[in-house]
Amino acid sequence: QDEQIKIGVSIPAATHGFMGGLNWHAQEAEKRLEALHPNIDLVIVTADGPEDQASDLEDLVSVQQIDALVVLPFESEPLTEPVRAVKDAGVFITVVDRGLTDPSIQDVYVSGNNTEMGVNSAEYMMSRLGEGDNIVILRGIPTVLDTERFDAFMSTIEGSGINVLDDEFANWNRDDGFEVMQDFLSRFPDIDGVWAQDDDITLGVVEAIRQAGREDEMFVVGGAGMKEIVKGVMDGDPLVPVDVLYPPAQIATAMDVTVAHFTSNGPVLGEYILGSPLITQENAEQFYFPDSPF
Amino acid sequence: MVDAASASGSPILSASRISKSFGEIPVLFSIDFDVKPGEVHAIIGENGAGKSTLIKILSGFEQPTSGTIHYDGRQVTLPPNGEAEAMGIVLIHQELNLAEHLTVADSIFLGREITGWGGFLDLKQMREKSRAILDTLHVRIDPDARINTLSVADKQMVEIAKAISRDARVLIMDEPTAVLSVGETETLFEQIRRLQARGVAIVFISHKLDEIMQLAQRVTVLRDGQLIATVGTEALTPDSIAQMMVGRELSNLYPPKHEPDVDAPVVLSVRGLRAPGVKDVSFDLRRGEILGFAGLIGSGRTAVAEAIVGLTRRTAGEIEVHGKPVNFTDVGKSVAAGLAYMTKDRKGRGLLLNVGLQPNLTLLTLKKHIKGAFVDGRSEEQALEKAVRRFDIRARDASVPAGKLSGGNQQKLLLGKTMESEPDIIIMDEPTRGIDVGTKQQIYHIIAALAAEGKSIIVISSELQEVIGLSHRVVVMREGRLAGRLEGAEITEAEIMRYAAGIKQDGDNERISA
Amino acid sequence: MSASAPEATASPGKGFRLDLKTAGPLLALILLVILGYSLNPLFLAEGNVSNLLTRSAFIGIIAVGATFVITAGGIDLSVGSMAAFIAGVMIIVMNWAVDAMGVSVWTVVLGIGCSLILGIGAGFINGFLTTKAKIEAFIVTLGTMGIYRSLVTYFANGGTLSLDSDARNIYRPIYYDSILGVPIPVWVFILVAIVGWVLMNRTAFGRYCMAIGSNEHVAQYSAIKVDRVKTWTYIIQGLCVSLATIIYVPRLGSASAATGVLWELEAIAAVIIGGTMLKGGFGRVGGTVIGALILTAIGNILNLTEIISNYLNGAVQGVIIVAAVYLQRGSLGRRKKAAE
Amino acid sequence: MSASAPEATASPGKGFRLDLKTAGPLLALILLVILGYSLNPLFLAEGNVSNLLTRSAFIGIIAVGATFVITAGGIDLSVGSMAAFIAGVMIIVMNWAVDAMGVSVWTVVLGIGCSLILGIGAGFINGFLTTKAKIEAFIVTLGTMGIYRSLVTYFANGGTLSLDSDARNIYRPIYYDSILGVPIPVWVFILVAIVGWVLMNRTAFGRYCMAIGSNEHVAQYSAIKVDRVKTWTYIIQGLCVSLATIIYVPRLGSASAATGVLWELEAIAAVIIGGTMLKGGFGRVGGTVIGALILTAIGNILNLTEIISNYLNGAVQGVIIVAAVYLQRGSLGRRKKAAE
Ligand SMILES: Nc1ncnc2c1ncn2[C@@H]1O[C@H](COP(=O)(O)OP(=O)(O)OP(=O)(O)O)[C@@H](O)[C@H]1O
Ligand SMILES: Nc1ncnc2c1ncn2[C@@H]1O[C@H](COP(=O)(O)OP(=O)(O)OP(=O)(O)O)[C@@H](O)[C@H]1O
Ligand SMILES: [Mg+2]
Ligand SMILES: [Mg+2]
Repeated sequence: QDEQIKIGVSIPAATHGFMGGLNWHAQEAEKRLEALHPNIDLVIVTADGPEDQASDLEDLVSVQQIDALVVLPFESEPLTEPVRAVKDAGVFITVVDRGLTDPSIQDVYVSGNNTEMGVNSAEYMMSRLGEGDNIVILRGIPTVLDTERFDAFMSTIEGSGINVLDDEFANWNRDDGFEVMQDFLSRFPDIDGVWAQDDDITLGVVEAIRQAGREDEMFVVGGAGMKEIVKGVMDGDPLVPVDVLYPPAQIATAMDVTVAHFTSNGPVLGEYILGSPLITQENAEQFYFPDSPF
Repeated sequence: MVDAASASGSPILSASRISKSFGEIPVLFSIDFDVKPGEVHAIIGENGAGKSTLIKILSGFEQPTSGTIHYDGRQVTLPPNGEAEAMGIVLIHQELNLAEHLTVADSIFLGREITGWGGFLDLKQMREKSRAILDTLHVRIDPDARINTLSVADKQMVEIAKAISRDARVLIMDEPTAVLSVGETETLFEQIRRLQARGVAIVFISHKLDEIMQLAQRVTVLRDGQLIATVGTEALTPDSIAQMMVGRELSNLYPPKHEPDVDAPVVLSVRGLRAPGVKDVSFDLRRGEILGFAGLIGSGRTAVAEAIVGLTRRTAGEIEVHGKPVNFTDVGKSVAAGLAYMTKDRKGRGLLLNVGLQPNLTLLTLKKHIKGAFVDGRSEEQALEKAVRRFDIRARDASVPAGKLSGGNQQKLLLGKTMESEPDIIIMDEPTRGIDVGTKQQIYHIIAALAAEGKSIIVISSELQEVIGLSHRVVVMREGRLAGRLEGAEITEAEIMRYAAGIKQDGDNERISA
Repeated sequence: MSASAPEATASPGKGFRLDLKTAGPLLALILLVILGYSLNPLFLAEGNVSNLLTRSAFIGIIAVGATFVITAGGIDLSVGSMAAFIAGVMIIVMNWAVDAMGVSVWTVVLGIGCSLILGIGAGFINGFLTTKAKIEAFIVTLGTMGIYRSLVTYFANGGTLSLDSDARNIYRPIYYDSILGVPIPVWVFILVAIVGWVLMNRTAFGRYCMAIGSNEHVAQYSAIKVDRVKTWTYIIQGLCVSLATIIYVPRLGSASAATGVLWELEAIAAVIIGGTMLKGGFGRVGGTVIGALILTAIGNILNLTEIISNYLNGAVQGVIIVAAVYLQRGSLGRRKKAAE
Repeated sequence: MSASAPEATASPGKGFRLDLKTAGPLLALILLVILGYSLNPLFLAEGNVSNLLTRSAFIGIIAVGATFVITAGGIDLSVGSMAAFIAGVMIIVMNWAVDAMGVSVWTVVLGIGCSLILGIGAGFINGFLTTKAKIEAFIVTLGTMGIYRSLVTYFANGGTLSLDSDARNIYRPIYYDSILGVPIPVWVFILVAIVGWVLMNRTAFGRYCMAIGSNEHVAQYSAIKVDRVKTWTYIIQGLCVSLATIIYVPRLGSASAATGVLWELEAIAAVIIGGTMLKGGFGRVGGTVIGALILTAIGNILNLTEIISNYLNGAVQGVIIVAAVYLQRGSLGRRKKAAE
């Protein structure tokens, strides 16, 4: 057990809130795990895009000569082959969040659940709204996981009689969230609910609603579990009554599991799907990490 | 002439034992020079002799490698970048030195804007003052016009306006008349005499020896960076100056005119040409003929040439080359048809200032130097060698950027570039702009030889002597039209001026020929 | 030959030329407004117009600064990151002040002061590196762009820096309040535009910028302190970024790695749509303001309509930008161009 | 003083200058290699060097094209989006071909042909709009940048376009195989660099590009078909993007809205680090190649070490880029600059 183990962690760079949280959790986990296991060395690399990440993977193998890889692919399809190449070099593979197109590559899979996130958000909407009520949707960046959330949401509310007035991309960015919501507000005199899908967007949306003075007319459902939003839920903010978890801490879980593969007695394999529970005032406390940047 | 007394005081600006090297290359050797208040002191010398370098040192734009400068009796180190203007030393650069996007008024006051209340620009006053200065120069330039819409000559007038608007105690002018025609030159001289009478010291560079005889009290001659002599003008004749300059006798500036063949075929025929700046121009050019184009600034001579070679769109009229109607849409087509145009704007239109001699020389005719698919460096080098010999281009080495050549050598390079295309018909716009007399003579002989060979040449020139000395026939332009056509003995300065100024018109002349 | 003509024609001539120049972008804006209104009449509703103007203030203010940099022949790619960085530091400083001294108006004043110093400093650094170290502006500002973006990510630990909510309540009005019915950010924008216009067109400094952008040698030979003027353009740019940030922070009360991404492209686009040339020599602050309005209006219009797929927003934006510029250069500007 | 000198000095003089000019970026690259090696000796391991070279091929090939555009005084911001768009269409066409005719080598040939046509076409459009419609290159390519990026998002329905796996197996070797121990992308890069160098330095076309970038008027007066040459530079750029895409697609087998983001900035940075001037008139293909290697090496080195926080990667990158350029301009180039 005294041989040195090097584990590479390849994740997207912290370009927006969720990824920022993910980066933070990864670094926290690195500190924690390295302190705990002197023979484990974790190397975190961040990428600005799929091709950048493919390059990172090559470097982790050829230069860092890793024994295991924890990877959150920027996008599933483009990274399937590069991860396979890592696997072919004899490296233990843990895939996080976005599955590869060929699941046989991975040894461990840890993930949030985009579909469940869409479904839970839709179900909450349906619990508060009914026939003839209007909602608007602010989406992220056109990517597979955005599409998964959106499709799941749409198929769930189908037949409920809730009108989706329009959806626009807000790029998981609070400035865009603010501006798109401003425009929705000037366009639609009657909005009952907003699905913002992401807490960065939610923050912008909330400000736009406040500015328009229409807080009492609608509520917002965000997603991910940003600490400010969770705090608001905890305090009973009527405008953002709930949040749907999509935990950035899943990267830490994945790192834990991967380290366990080398430190525990038996091999660690399989899938670890983290749920996307609804965060409500009752359970908010357990999802609140005041030290996290996210 | 201004009385000698005013020029007999002690010098206001003097340089002693000035030497200058650019890197390893020495260009000035221990020059002594001074200028007194109320005096016009001319500097002459061949192209590349170091005139511009000397006066840049006298105005702070270059620092001498050794030697001292005295101003007002005190030894000084002149501040760089035109800051010496504040001390009263003003320089008109040889190369136009205006920012193309600014307006005329902005340019005239650049660096010493008039500000009014609160430090804001007093645009009205700047405009009015600009107009007043331009008025004294008798030029019709709108102070609000942008520099890039002006002709080269107008730009030069703006430069002059800019310089005389400053309160100069020493005014240094580097070939201010190179692009000016007789009229403009005369107004410039009036202004110079006026300033002189006010006690301004003037340093004047020109290759036009008669101008120097007219204006200067003393002349300093430079050759290859050496001071040859400083002498009073009264002791000189143009011939003796020329001899000091070139170091040899300069008889026959103009080659003898061979008898034009009246039956020679017309190689270029222009009928009813209309284009930007051109209103209804018709003329013929015969084989072996030298046709002079005279006229005042902005009379449209350049505009005619540019319309013919396809640089501007013509709106009406026919052009025939060798009897075949042509419509050149770009310069390439006209060059291919054997018709080349040499621009007068060597800096803005003629040469790439940041590259060496070779690429400049062959830019117009690069196709000739293609072997297979590639540019044949050898063949380019040979072309350069030939051009250097033929036009006496003097440069430190072939890699010197064209912008660093002396003004005259730039002009020779441009001439070489145009002649590279071996045209049958050549339109030369101010071909000897800034060229020293020695080389001028060579160029005139080249032009005459070309004509004798059967080439046809249009010479656009503001130097009347040149037009008269070279041309078989002369046309005079005025406000975009042909005002007159002169032949043989009619070709005199007075006659040309009468047409150019509009005192006489084409119709007044009984012998209207095509 | 005499100069009698100019007096008669100069003044109207100038007026006319000025009109024509501003007419290009203005025409494009008017067509865009007509388009917006015909797609959705709400486009001209008071609320939307006010939103639109307020929104355009950020890019507009930054673009006014960029007009100076570009006119003097430079370029600044760092503005977006600089805004994020300044916003981040402002928030950190204000939060620290709240901890140390409690909340008061002075907290906000401190933040604003801090922002101004940073903006001027960052501008100075860009200017210094381009003029004194003689490194191309493109490279310098590409470098500082990366540096500021990294620093704000680092300060925020990859997440978001959020302003203390009490401080925010004091600060909020600067974005959300109106004076005489006009939102404060719009006032700031108007002010910056006027000052910028005056500086560009009515002071020697503006002339120097144009001269330098047009021909640096000429400027230098006219005893203009080229390096100093160029450095000042970057400082003005920094100051504008700082002002934009001061009204940006109260809007959402936060800064993160995502703040100000691509603002540099938008700002440069606004400048060029407005008729300033990328190569320098020719600056139009008025045009820049219109350019910023055009860019903001395009985004707004796209949000107000459902005709086209969301995926194609970027394409529509691209087509409109090109068309807007074509409109002014292609038709009206053709002759002017040819003459140049 | 006379011109007898040229014959004697021209050739060596020219050779020497060339050395000095390439020396700047080369020196920066060498220092970077030393830095990389000292941080981790594996930096120079065969596998890493081969990875690094292969990776630099994309940006390198695109940057060679950009060298022509920039030399002729233009700019192309659309290259990254264009790459994504071409990759997307290639994948769609190849997938369709697989459905229609089954998998064979011809599938890939079809895809490649399609890519070449698109690249040339896209380049032509950029060139046409800048030269004939007289719209600034910055605006044209900003517009097409948005358009291509949107189109690929639209084609992919917001997701990813993936190449059929059988087709991919046939195509794969183009990225992953080696010839004589050198990866195929590196061969392509070498080839493009050589052709580019010859085109720039040994043909009339290259000379024309420099002339146009240096002074468009002089070029026009020298019988150069300015519009045509400029359009060709954009076509060459499009062709280079197409070639880069042809070796990119087999690497990841997919295209999405995220493909090629910011490649334009990297390509322009490589060109400028290599010593070409953003204002045009002066092109150095050799320098561009070194510039691309420098940029790739920086990213690689950052992956080799854990000394600094990941959040600060961008800052380190920025500092190194500025320092690399300073190294060549600041010290070696100072005298040249000052003299100009
Ligand atoms: N900045 C410079 N760097 C290198 N050499 C230079 C520079 N300026 C001038 N020279 C050289 O110095 C010499 C003298 O040039 P100068 O311009 O003084 O000549 P000139 O007498 O004014 O000639 P012209 O009549 O042609 O204008 C020339 O050989 C020229 O190439
Ligand atoms: N492309 C153009 N469009 C509009 N006007 C033009 C154009 N070219 C020339 N002009 C105008 O035509 C007139 C003739 O100018 P041109 O330069 O041909 O005169 P020139 O006789 O060659 O005089 P100079 O001695 O100044 O060169 C000028 O008033 C000029 O402004
Ligand atoms: Mg001279
Ligand atoms: Mg929509």
